[in-house]
Amino acid sequence: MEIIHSIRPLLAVLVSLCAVPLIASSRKANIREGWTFAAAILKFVIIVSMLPAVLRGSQFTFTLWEFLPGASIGFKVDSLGMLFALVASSLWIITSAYSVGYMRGLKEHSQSRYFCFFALALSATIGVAFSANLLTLYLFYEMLSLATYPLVTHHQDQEARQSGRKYLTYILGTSIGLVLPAMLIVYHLTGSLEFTTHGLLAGEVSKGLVTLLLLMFLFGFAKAAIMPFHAWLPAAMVAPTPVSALLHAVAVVKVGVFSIVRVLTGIFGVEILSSFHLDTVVCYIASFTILVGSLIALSQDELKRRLAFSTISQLSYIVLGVALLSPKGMEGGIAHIAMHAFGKITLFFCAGAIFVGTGKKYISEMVGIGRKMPITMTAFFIGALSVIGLPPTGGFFSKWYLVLGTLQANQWPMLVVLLLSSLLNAAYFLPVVYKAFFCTEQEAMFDNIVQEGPIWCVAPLVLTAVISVFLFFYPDIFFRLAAMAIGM
Amino acid sequence: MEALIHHIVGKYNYWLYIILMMIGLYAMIAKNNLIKKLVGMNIFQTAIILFYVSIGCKKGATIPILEEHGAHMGAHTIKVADYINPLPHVLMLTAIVVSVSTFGVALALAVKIYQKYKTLEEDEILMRLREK
Amino acid sequence: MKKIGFIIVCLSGALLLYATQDFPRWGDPNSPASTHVSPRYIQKTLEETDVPNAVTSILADYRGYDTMFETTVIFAAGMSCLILLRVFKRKDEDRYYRHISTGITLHVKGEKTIPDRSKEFERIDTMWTPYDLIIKTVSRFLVPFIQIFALYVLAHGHESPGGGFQGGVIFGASLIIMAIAFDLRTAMRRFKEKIDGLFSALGVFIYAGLGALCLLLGGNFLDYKELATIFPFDPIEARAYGILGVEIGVFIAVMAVMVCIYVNIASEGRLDEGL
Amino acid sequence: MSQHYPVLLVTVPLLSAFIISGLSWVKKSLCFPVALLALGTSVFCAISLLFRVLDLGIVEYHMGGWMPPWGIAYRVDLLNALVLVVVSSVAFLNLFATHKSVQRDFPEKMGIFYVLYVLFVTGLMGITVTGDVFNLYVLLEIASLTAYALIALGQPDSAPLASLNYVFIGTIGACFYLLGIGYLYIMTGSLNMADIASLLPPIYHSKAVLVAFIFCMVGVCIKMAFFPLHVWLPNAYTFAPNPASSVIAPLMTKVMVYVMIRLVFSVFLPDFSFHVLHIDHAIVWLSCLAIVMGSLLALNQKNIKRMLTYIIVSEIGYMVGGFWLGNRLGMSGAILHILNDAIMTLCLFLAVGNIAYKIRGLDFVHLKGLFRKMPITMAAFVAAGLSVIGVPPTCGFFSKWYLISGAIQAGQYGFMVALLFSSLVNVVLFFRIIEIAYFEPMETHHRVVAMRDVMEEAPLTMLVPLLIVAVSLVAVGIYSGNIVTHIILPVLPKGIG
Repeated sequence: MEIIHSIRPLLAVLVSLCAVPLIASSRKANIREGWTFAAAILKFVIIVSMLPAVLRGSQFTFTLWEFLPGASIGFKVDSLGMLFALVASSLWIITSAYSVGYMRGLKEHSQSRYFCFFALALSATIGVAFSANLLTLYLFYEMLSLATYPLVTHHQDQEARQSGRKYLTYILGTSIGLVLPAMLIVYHLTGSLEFTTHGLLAGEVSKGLVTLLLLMFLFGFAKAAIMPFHAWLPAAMVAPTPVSALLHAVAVVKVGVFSIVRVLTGIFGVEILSSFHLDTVVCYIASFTILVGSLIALSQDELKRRLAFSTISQLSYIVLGVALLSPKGMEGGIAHIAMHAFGKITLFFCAGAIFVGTGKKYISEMVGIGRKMPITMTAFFIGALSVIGLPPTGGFFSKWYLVLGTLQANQWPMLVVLLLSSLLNAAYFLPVVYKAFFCTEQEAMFDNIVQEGPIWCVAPLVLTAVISVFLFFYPDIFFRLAAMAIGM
Repeated sequence: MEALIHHIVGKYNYWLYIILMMIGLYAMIAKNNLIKKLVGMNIFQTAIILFYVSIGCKKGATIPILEEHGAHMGAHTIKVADYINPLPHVLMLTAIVVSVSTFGVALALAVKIYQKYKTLEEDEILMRLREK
Repeated sequence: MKKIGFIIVCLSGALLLYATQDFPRWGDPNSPASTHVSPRYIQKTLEETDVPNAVTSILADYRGYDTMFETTVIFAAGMSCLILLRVFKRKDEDRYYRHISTGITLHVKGEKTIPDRSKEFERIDTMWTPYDLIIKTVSRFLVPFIQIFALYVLAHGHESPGGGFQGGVIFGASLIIMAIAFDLRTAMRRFKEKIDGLFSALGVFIYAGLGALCLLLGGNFLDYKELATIFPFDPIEARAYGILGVEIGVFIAVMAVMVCIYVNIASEGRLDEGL
Repeated sequence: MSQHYPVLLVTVPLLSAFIISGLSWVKKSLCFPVALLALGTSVFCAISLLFRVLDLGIVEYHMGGWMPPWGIAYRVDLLNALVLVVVSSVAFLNLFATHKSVQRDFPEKMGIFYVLYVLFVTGLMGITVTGDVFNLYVLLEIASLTAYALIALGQPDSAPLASLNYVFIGTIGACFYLLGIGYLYIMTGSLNMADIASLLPPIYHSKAVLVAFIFCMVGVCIKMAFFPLHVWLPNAYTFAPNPASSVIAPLMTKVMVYVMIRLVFSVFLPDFSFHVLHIDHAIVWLSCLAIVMGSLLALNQKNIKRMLTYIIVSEIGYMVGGFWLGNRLGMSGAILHILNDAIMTLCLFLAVGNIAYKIRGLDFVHLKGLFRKMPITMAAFVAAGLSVIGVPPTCGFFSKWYLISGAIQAGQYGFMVALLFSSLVNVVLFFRIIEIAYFEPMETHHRVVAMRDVMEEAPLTMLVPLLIVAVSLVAVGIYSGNIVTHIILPVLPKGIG
């Protein structure tokens, strides 16, 4: 394996950070958004420029600052990080376009602040993706928590205030209360925080301590929304939809899951988990979240909340996949980061477009909306298929691998969980689509005139829907990265 | 018993200063009137001064001012045991000054408080503050 | 509070008493305090500083640095009283004046005033009118003697108990006597507030400045023997003169600060009347 | 001149205080420049001294040329040098930052205010640099006396009483310390720290030394407001005028923590403090209590400045507890936190000073809409808040890192839990304020009309120092590894594991 020392990972993180003052100081809206796009595209280009080398099996590393021996601010681009960064940065470009449409469409206030913190949040996301050790990861994790607070509470009304409070309580409470001590205990035990291929704790500690640390990390990264630390995610849906779309379907929640994956593989290591049978523990925790999340989603009437609970359950797929410790399962879990991202962001974009176009938030008010917004609802259908895991969408493959993984790991109960959850997914998504298109004239709540949302809103969601379909035919790149990430 | 008496008599200076200190400290903590507290503070500080000065004492020695004729005879003829220890006196000169200064500032504060509330009873002032 | 106070007091008293068991007996010439550091002061004070009074030599030389800060403490106390109490804006209050030739008292209300330096009227205190011939006369006689004695105590600090602090306090007391026996305004006319403020700063400045001068002359801070390079003394004598110099500084500072604290507290910062 | 740095950094401000005092009668406008110049010189001397100590090792300075233990000696190792840099820079920055509000609040007494200010700083620096226990007492009194006066200048209703209470409790503290060193003197006959340290080991088991230790420590604990001896602090700091509280709050307690460390390291020696006495566990538990109670009391406050004062109480618990963990990590954390907490507190109090300069009243209800009104000040406030919470890469995170590591190493999980608890409470404390400042004016639902023109920031002379401090929060955080390895670890005595 080739190690390349390069400043590129740092640049990828810094691009959007440097854009913040530019965005803040721009007086005109067009210039401001121009900077956003410039930063987004530049970030994407930098990340893509590292892709070929990563696919060849190389790693980019860059140590910014050695704070203590073994604890530094350092970056490492490996296949896992690459996969996540690729997803996040590509979707940022699309979301930026969508944001423009959404924010202008609703004439929101404080748009400069919105774009600034969005850029800041993306810096933190890429920082997490590229972090070489737990300290760096923690740093960017916290940065992300704080940068998203103004976004979540963008409306600055009473509801936003309550949600913001909940958001911080869960996210900061767990990261300070659980991750920080766990990290320090790890450092105390091993004298290092670097992610290693075989796990840092290998052969160091007793079972009780490992279990404790595992639980601290698992629940401490509350961004992964593993129950019972999931309640912030539905609450955070008060944010403007682009925020929910990119951050609460992709960046923030995936950062949580990504952190768990990193810690499971890089700190604990596969050997230690399987030898202590901790994989099963994690599997059961994850499958509980999967099922309960799906069940709650069934009962939600507000579209964004339903999507949020869907996200909660889908996130645990990834955790489950990795915790299966079987190659196929892990591959599927990691690839699911990407597949779910494209599917779910499409769904959120649709929800936002509906809100911009009609002002409707509740599913019960959306009967017959397919006639008014056919493109949007078609995209919604594709997104839903991808999340359920049906062809012809990318989601099919990741779920397929997960199922294979359960078989490989001989975890039959998990197979049942996966299948059951897929059924539930179908049960909460398909009726929405069905009601949108197939309803009697009496039931329909909308006129039979096609009236889509603004072009800035529709184009992005079409694009993500197309990508979801595209990924069915060409899923190679993500699966190759995922396969490399688990060392195959 | 005899040992105790021996102890008390031999070290009565310490007993005295400790009793004095306790009186002062008690007044500072328990008295309600600010001026009484201030007086307690002064007693407390004086007790410490007494303690230090009594450290410097030597039986049968005189004040540490060398007699003129000793000046010409050189150091070796000066018997240390003839003069009491000057260092605690110097230290206490400082402590006296400090206690006077503290007292001055505290009095100024008391005057200010009196200007405002026309009383120096702490509970009355606190009651007045609470009413606001 | 009383009970808690009592417990705290008893506890600390008991603790202190407990420790006395290990102490040397009172007046023991062989105690560590009397044998470790202090003998050198007694033995070497003449030899090293040419000052027979060991207390003075320690105060102003061996541990002169402490004394500098001690004077600074006084200075700080003076400044604190000044800043806390002094009111620069004149409040409109009632004033009383006495017509000197007839003895009639005038009560002037509000803003109207008769100039304080008027030939015909003199201002008198509102609450209390000090007009006691005996006290006035006695203190008028006494004050110069007190002041001379203060200077003596200062100058003789090398040879006998005394020094800057003691002298300064006595001198300050003479001014305070004036303020009590006559009234505050009379004293303040003799010794203006501005002068007082400048003096208190000047006194400590002399001390610290002398120390800094030694530093500029190449020695350590307060190393008076360096004074020998610019004054016609030998280094040992230089120490004695250095001590005298700082004692004068202390004298001025203490005197000025005493007056400052007194007048501010007595008049609640208005410097016009009050005990 | 370089060998005179230790004395210059104390005496230059001292001399300047007298000059300022004189000028205050003659030409008021010159007071501020002189004070600035003097403290600037101190900063320069302190930094040069730090580098000198890094190069040459311990620097000694003998006053009047007398050798210790007869004369007074300054003894500067890396620990004092570090604290000196902190003290002088904080004082310098704050002097610069608060000039405008001093000018506004004390137009006539500005000169004397600066005299007291400079003397206060002189006192603190003297405490830090000295190697003589009695000299420390005298300077402690200078610092305290000036602090009493400065505090009493605040809010006219309550400040004098708060200050008088501080006088009483502070005097008890100082007198206890004086008693403690009296007991040491009676047992050893010396006042020089190094000399006492060399004389003490044979009499470690004497009762008098034990009592001396207790009284010194209790005295210092009163002065540093260690829970439950903190009662004077909240009132005194809340009612103090802002220009004074923003120098007293960051420095006074921190310097007293330094004194505690110095007493343990250089007078009683760690051997006595940790091995002869077995009080380290008890003190760590007390600090846990201090941390928890400080945090809880802070939660109970409705005034931003008062809340900050209780945060100080809990931060004192961090430092004391960290130090008494008795291992290198914990001690490094405690010493690092002296630096970090000084910066954080300065930043918070400066921000509060800026707010108070524009808005009358610091109760929570007054803070509505501050993010729009004073965005830069609030940004700095948030930065400092994050540092208090312990979010990387601010400096607060790194000291917490060391403290928690130390707690883990020492097996003191109670202390770790207390630290985490206080971090969580700090989250609540700061985000409560942020919420008020961010949400409050937005009472209507959704799209609110932009209110661009209401921005009303503090003057630039107040903002620039604040921003410098806010940036240094991060800068110190980034360099804290270097600070620990090059400055703090070499100070720790050999015997500590």
